[in-house]
Amino acid sequence: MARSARDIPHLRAVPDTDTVAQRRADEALIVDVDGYEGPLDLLLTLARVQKVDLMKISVLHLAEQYLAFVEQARALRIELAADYLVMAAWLAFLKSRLLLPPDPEIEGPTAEDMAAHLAFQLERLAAMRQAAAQLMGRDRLGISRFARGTPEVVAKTRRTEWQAGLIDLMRAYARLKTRGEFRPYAFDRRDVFTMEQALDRLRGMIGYLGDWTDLADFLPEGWGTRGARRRSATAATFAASLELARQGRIEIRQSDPFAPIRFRRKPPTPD
Amino acid sequence: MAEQERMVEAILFASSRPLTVRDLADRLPPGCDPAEALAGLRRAYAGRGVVLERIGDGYAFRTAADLSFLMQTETVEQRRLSRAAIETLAIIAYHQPVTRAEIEEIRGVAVSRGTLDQLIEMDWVRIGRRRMTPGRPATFVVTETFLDHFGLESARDLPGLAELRAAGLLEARPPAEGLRVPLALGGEDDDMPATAPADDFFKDD
Amino acid sequence: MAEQERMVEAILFASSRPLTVRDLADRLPPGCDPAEALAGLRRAYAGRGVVLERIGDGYAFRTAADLSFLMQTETVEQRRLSRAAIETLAIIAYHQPVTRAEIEEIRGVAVSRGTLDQLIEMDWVRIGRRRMTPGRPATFVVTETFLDHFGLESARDLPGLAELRAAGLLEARPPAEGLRVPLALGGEDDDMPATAPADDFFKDD
Repeated sequence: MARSARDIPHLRAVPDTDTVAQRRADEALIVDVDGYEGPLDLLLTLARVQKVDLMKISVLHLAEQYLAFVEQARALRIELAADYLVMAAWLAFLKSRLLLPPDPEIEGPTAEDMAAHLAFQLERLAAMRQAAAQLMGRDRLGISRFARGTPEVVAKTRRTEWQAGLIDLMRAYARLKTRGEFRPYAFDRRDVFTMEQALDRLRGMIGYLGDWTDLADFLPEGWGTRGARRRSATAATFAASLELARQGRIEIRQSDPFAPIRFRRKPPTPD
Repeated sequence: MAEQERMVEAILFASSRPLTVRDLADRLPPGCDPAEALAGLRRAYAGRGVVLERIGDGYAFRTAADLSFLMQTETVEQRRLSRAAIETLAIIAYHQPVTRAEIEEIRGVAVSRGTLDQLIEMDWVRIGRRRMTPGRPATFVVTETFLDHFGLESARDLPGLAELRAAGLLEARPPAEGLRVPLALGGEDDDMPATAPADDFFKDD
Repeated sequence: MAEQERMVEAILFASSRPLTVRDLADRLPPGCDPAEALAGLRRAYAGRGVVLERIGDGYAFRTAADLSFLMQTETVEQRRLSRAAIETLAIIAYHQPVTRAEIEEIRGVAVSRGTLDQLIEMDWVRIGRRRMTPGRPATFVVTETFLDHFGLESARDLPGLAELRAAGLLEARPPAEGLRVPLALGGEDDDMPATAPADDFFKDD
């Protein structure tokens, strides 16, 4: 490829290409087309060939060089990316406007403005490349400057403060000591006189009822003395008496609050 | 500061291990005297936050011993004791000296090794005398630290069960369900509220 | 040497990362003034083999750059950065905060995802605030690790910054309509060029 590049007429047409070194550079351009990071990078390389301050560069000359490059690449059947062709079209347009006298009809930026902006972009890119090189040339950490070789790790200790008060301790103990009382609940029926039992008992006794009789006299044998049993039998008997009164079989009387409750068989109605 | 001291200072600072005089000589330009530079540096760093120490055959910079407290940060974390731990602790406090088997009998569940270890590590519980019974089991007792933490003069100051009950610390009674006085014949209105008075049922037992 | 200086010296010596005044204050006993101690230490270490560097908001001891010739054994194998990565890094450093579109405008090619990812992964670049322009694009800025690596006190100390600014080369002005030079959006990713830049220059036809 390098050999054929030598015969590219466009490159010969560019001034200052007579020296061998220059021709080599131009050849390298073509050969390294993959090495360029886009058309702007290539333009910057071409601009360097002019060896002038980038702000004083001949954009027209640069456009011609670029177009020549594209032509040459085509002749060599090097497939250029679309970007390169777009740039070529733009530069061809710029070149034509730079060559023609300014047309007052055309609005927008002048060809000179466009050329100046391109020159600015090239200068800015060149400046950034130089800045990058300066940056990389600094005294870098791990190359010229070094951090402590044996950094000491800061030991992070975590101290746990246990929160427990006397109240927690006592609650825990109380919970343990009273747990026995919380056994599954089974009702102790020994001391319970049910309403069914009271009803049966009352029904059986009701026929023999003469005059008003105290509720306490109806309590079954053995239920009238101890508190729990007496309370249960009293409540059941009273409830049973209410049921019988509702059925119209007995009458209930209590002379005063807390006075004894008395029953008697309801007398048959006169009619 | 002499140039060779600067060089030795930089080399030692950046080195990941102590360096011997020979190591230093290999790295310094010809004609340098590492021993002399080391002596100079040692004087320069004497009494500073960092000192030049001799470690075996080598030399290295180390934090001054009195400043080692700066190399650690302590964070305090407040945590609650687990239920198992607080119950175990309560049993030890109320029953000390108490064996592990006794603790398990009172709690009704096995005591995990970790729970007792934790209490011992916290210095709230320590191992007491062995019980003079078959197997000579170890007993556990509470420590001074425990008494300090809970503001007790002695474990005998712990309130008794009756006091706990009086203070309302005993948990509420079991739910009243089932205490219903069996009067109901099946009607919906027949439920008797059975709350406090039902206590009487038990008191008489 | 004042006790505070000793303590700050010990803490900074022990750390490989720069520590801020605040970091130091957190580690020092209450009532210390790290700023004062830092000033004293900086003077004490000036011209020595190890110097106290200011890096952004932080401070760190680093070996003097002129002694790098002694440090072959310590030299860390640096990850090779592509030209694209180095240029992108420089553009971010000099133009920060800068959007991806602006980086592409300056370089004339699309920035591949991997390039920015690599710089972010190295902790040299981080994402800054979103730009308050349509689309709210993210901006990129350099980090303290970047400053530390390149030995800069702040991003204002970048070499040649004043000259570049005076030459108008750091202005973030977007090119006027019709001035935009076609941008190669292909880049390494081989993405097809976006339509917008090409549109601009055909518009005049």
